[in-house]
Amino acid sequence: MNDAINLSRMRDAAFTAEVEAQSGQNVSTCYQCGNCTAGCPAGFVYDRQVNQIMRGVQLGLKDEVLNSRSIWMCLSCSTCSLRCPNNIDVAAVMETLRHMARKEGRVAVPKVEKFWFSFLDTVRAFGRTYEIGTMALYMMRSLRLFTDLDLAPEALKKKKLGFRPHVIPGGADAVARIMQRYKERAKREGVRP
Amino acid sequence: MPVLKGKELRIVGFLCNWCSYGGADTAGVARAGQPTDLRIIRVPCSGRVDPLFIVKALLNGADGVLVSGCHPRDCHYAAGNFYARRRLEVLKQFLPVLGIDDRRFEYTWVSASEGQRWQQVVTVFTERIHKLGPAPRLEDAEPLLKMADMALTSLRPLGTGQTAALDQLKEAIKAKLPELECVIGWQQGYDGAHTVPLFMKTPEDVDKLIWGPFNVNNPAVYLPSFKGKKVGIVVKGCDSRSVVELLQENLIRREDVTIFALPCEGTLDMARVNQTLGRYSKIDKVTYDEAGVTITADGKEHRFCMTDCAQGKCYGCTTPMAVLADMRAGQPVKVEPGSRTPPELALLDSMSLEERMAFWRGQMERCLRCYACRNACPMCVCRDFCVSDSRDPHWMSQEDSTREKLFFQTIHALHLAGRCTGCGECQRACPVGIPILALRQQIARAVGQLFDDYKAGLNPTAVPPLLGYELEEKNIHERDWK
Amino acid sequence: MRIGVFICHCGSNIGGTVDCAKVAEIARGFPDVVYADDPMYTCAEPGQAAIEAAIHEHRLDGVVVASCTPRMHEPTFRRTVERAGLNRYMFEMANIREHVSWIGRDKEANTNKAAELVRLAVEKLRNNKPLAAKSFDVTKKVLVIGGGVAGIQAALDCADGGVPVILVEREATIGGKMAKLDKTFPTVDCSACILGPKMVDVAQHPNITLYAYSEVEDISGYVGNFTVKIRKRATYVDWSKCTGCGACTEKCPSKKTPDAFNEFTGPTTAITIAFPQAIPKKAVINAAHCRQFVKGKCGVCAKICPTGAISYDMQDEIVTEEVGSIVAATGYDLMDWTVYEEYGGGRYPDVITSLQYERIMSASGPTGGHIVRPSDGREPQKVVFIQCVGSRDRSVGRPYCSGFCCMYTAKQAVLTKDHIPNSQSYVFYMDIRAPGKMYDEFTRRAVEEYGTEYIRGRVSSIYPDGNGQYVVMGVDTLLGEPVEIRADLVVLAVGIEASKGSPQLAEKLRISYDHYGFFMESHVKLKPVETNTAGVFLAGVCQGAKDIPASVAQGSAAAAKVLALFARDKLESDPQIAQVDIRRCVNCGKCIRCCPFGAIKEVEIRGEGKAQVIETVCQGCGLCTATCPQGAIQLSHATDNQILAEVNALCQC
Amino acid sequence: MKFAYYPGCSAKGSSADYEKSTQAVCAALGIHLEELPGWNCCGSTPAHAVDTELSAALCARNLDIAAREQAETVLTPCPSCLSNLRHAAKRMENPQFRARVDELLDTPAAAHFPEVTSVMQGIARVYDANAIAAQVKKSLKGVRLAAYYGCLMSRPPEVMDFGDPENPTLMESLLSACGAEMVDFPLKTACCGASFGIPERVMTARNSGRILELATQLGVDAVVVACPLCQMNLDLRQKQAAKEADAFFRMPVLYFTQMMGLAFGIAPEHLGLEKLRVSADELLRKIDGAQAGEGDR
Repeated sequence: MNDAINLSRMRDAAFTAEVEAQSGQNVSTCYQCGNCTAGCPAGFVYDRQVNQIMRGVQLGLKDEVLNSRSIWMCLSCSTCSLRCPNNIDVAAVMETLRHMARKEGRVAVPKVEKFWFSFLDTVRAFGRTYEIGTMALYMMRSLRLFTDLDLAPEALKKKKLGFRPHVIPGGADAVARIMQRYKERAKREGVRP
Repeated sequence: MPVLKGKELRIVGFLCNWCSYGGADTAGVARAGQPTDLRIIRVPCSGRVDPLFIVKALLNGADGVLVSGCHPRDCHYAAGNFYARRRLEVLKQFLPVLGIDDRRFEYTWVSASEGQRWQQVVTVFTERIHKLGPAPRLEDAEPLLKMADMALTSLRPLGTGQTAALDQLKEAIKAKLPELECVIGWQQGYDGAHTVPLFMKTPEDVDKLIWGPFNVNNPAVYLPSFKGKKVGIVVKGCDSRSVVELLQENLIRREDVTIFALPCEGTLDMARVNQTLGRYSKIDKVTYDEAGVTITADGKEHRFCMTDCAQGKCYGCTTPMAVLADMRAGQPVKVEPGSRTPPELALLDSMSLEERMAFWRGQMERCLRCYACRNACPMCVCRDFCVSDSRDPHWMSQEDSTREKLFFQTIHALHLAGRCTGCGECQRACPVGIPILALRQQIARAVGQLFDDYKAGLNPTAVPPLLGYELEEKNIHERDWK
Repeated sequence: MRIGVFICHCGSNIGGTVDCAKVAEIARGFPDVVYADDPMYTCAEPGQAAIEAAIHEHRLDGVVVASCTPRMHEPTFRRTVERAGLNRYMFEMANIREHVSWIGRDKEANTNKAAELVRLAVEKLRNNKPLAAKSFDVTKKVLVIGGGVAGIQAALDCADGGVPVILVEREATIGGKMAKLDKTFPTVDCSACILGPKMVDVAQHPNITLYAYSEVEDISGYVGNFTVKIRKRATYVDWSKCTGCGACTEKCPSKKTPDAFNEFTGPTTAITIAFPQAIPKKAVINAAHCRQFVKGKCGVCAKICPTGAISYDMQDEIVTEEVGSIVAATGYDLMDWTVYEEYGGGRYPDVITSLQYERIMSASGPTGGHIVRPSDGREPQKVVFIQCVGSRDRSVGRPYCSGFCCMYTAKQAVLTKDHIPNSQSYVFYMDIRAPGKMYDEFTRRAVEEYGTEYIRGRVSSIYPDGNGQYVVMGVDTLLGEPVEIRADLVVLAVGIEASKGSPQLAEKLRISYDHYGFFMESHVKLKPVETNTAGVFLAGVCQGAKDIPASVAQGSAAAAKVLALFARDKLESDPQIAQVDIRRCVNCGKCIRCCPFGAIKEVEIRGEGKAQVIETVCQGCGLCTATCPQGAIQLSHATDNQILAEVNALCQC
Repeated sequence: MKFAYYPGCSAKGSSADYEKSTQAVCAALGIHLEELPGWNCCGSTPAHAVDTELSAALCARNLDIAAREQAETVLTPCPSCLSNLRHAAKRMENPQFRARVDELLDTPAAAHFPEVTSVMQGIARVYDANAIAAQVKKSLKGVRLAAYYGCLMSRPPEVMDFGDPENPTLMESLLSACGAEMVDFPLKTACCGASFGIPERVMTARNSGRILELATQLGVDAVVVACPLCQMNLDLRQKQAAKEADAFFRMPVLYFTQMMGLAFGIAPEHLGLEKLRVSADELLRKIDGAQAGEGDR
């Protein structure tokens, strides 16, 4: 059993305010009915349930929240937002938290981020996604070389995954430039792209 | 007693006893600190607040006026604040035409429990008034004289062609005459270029009836005095609207009036005609043609083309034909769609607030306080009991000051809110030619804009906007007090 | 005029930030002021005595007190001056506490402001006139709208107090929602058994006239003298002949008629008597499903009826009653829970409302009191109760707590166990609200003795799993985990809203109602059964969520108010009402048109139409005064001149 | 009838069959799909998961192309693309946000974007149930189907505008017009596990498992989907799901366009049915059987 959370010390009102500002939600209206958790399809892999994340935000427990795996495992299906009796867009809060965490370089579940990067890399390269490319890059990044190997033969037999990347006719430079500018701006603003 | 110089401005509050006054108490009980400028007058209901109290205050030295009542739907008297909302909003839109900044007047809703809201309201409003600074005083303004531009194009044909149908009309009147006390119309005045009212009792009288551009008077003004008696009346389009409005206000009964109408082709702006004629000993002749009249005075010919010399109201007129009539003669005339800002109002619109106040300062100095405007107004039904010269209620002093005179014009205008048909008799009757019609026109415009383009005197059964309300007003919105 | 001014220090409340002595001194300079003083506590006994003394000593004919808000002590001081022989309306107050000393820190500004407010009061007073109240008769008869338990209680108490009662009930029988309940918490005694006798008393009480299957059409008049139009809806059965034998209901061929009384848990016949203990026990034909009306031929009931009471061509009837007071007890309805698509939006037969469950549990219900599933008639083993469905839920526009769901849910869980010993009940709750006497103990029993599983959390969704059960996806926030239950039956504690038509009735009664149609009491704490319309009182849930004991208590409270009102033979009318100066009146009818109370009528005076104020109806809002262009109608004590005097006192360039 | 068309990346890869059947069905209905020239990836989940502005920029480029093509309405088969494009368009209504996004683009995006909607709504807009029924050559009579929309199509309602967010019924109306019997499928908007198949297999396995379990329980002949990712998770990953649920599934998962195509009498190979991992042969036989049955009578 770890020590009690020292609210007088750990409470960070500025964090709560920041989350509310970025997500455009008023978290104080949450009365912890748990409906978000009850409907969450990803809850079973969370370390903290959605309502607990919301509670954490209410209490301004920045570390508890931003270091949690949950914000990385959120499927963004917005079931929580849809059913919240207080009309809070919980999914927006989760996404905001994820963004805040990334910008501070807190990545509780690196493999998820690695997957995203792999995906975006192929988009940068070809302007469009390219499953095999994504997979390959991801396997390298995550060193999980056997990801979905069981599916590969099936998938290939069914020509689910094309071997040729599908490039934008006339080149993907435009897309690459978007990515580039994004990276540069992030650097300028001192946040992690 | 003067306000504390430098510290305070003069702010008057009218608060309803049930909600807002209680809200102010609640704020006090909560020790919710507020600026000290505001002086509160307690009234039973926001519906009790006659907009004229507010104008009175603003013309007499108040720098700001605040009215507060129960929230809509919560009125202790069920609907008082619904009426207040409409009347106060109309006032808000009227003040600028006098040259008064409408930000100096505000109304809102505060419930007895909303102490904090009250504190917010008072603080914000007081700050607003302090930003605006002390209100300019009418008597400090430098008189400014400006003329309305009368170079106008009209929405309907102007001319003098329709006299043909006059005989037909006369026959109709003669036929109906036996059943009627009398029929009101026009006859030639002291010369061919002027008319006076005609009260036809015999067929001979009927032959005196004339029709044309000199028929400027509005005969409807005589109707209320005949209330209860069967009378006939010959009307131009604008006159007919006055008749309708009188019916609408239950001041005459439909079964008592028989309305005879010819399509109007516009009437002359007699002020300008007389000006052009100048001094003359006699009118030799008046000849009509399609487009206007030629008056020969002392052998000198003066041509008056209707399109140039009609009354300002005629150009924007959309009802040359009577809106209600029992007998119509003559050829219907076509009216183009659209609307015009009347020249007098356009003149005011073109001025800044300061200029407007200066303008009225100048105009009111010329006012003789003869009340010709009032007596010519067909809607002035109070007659001998006009509040302007009564002691109970004692709205006005008899002091001959520009302020009191402008206040009288305001009384007239506000009493005409939603009622004025824009017949312009007040202005025409003014012996010194003050464009007072502009004040009535601004009210009419405000009422139209707020209440689905309502125009007075078109429908005898319509409820006048200021005698009704909507739970949710389409065009009136609660202001926030952030 | 000789005016005396008293500037109250109110201890340091005013004296602290206002120089009262200086204000008094300034006041001495005001016109007609012949005496001014600054006592420490004006409202205290010596303070009042000083006023009386001054009135005598200085022959004052008007008094101004500058102290706290008139909403507090105006009546007090009016009595004071009255004791000294002045008319109570020859008195004015200046509020220099709530509006000055308590909100301003700057003593100079406060003092100046206080002096101005005193000036204001003096100027007003100089225009005051003595006013005398008029008194009028009271019709000692009360209308009670709604025959639920609250209305029944109010009716019985009034009737026992000797007051004739008109009881109007929209449904065919009185009893309201309570009559539909199987048992009641926390005693778990039979609802019908405790309500039944009261219903019978209503039927038998000589002072009560019952109009069932009727609605209030229109209300006019004022306290002491209301005129009420009541629409008696056509029952197509002549109740004077109907004996309630029920022969017709047995023979009626349209047996598929939806049964509103049973919350549509089972069918009934087109001609029906709601339930065995119905009061009045009379048959009613549901024309929408009766073959005679739908197909134009049948007539079975007419043939079978031993007393020939059936009359297919019956029409609605309007009756008029004169009453002196009205009690509104219109109760509630359940909100439309089918907006919850995640709970099946009403498509799943075994997801039902708590009220439907009551009917299923009730011995007089469609299943004879056997708890079975609507879908297949099987006995449920696992029953899930979900609270706050349509309560405390902004997303469906119902942010308020429905008050009694926590308790009846516990009761239903207990009863479920009683009916089906081997069943297991689960209750999803957010908070358990059990503040009443023996209430919390009861919910604890549900847990401790009846083994009900209380799970702290909402339910996200319900769906049929394909083999006759329902998957309930919930959460246990105490555990911090989502939970899932396979249930045979799901009972929703559906939130309440004001009963249908409440806003319309409120408009007829001229009482205000909140955003959800609940009627507004005139003070949340101190006037819980009064309304802002004199003579109209509230009882039961129509004023806000409350359980049976509270509704009964409020019913009695409303009755007490009625009896107190009727204890006097005459009522006094407030003299602060509008008066017409007939010389000025041109009978344009503008005042008549906009008076919110219909208090102005047109009368003929010397052959001329004139407006005339009905003194007892006028409420004194002054809307007419602000409307009349010629100032012919003036509101006493707030005339144009009185207000102008105040404006002029403040604004004179 | 002509629409601008944004196929989305998967159309060129994992869901070529969706693309094929969409084209076939639209052709049959006389709906012409004009592919946006040089369109790029919408960024899918990763982009908005990483940064909203980046995601919006990727989408804005496509919307900008559509605007320049003077398209009125852009159709896309993929709910994920649809969601991203619509979100981007909505967010760009905020000037500050738009400014931030424009910074990332070569040239500021067009002031007004054409509306983007799903192929399904596009079809429904042009043809009502009767018109669809009129196209049917091989009625799906006797075929029990579960319509599965996934979580993105109808949510959030204020952005997606796809009927009731909990209980959309558009697919049902289209397919019942084709004669199929549509069961009330309560999990129609549940989440399948989305793109987590790669980083967190159990996520897709569990969630897809729950859906397949109910579908099997309800005894449907197939689950009909409108989303490439859903199809992949329910079909290609069906084994993984079965393993996780410790059950056995043999549930064909078809795109609604494939289903409609069959009803329109289009040959399976032209609908890319061979790409299905769980074969639909039984389903096909059932349809033909029904036809035969019809023939007998």
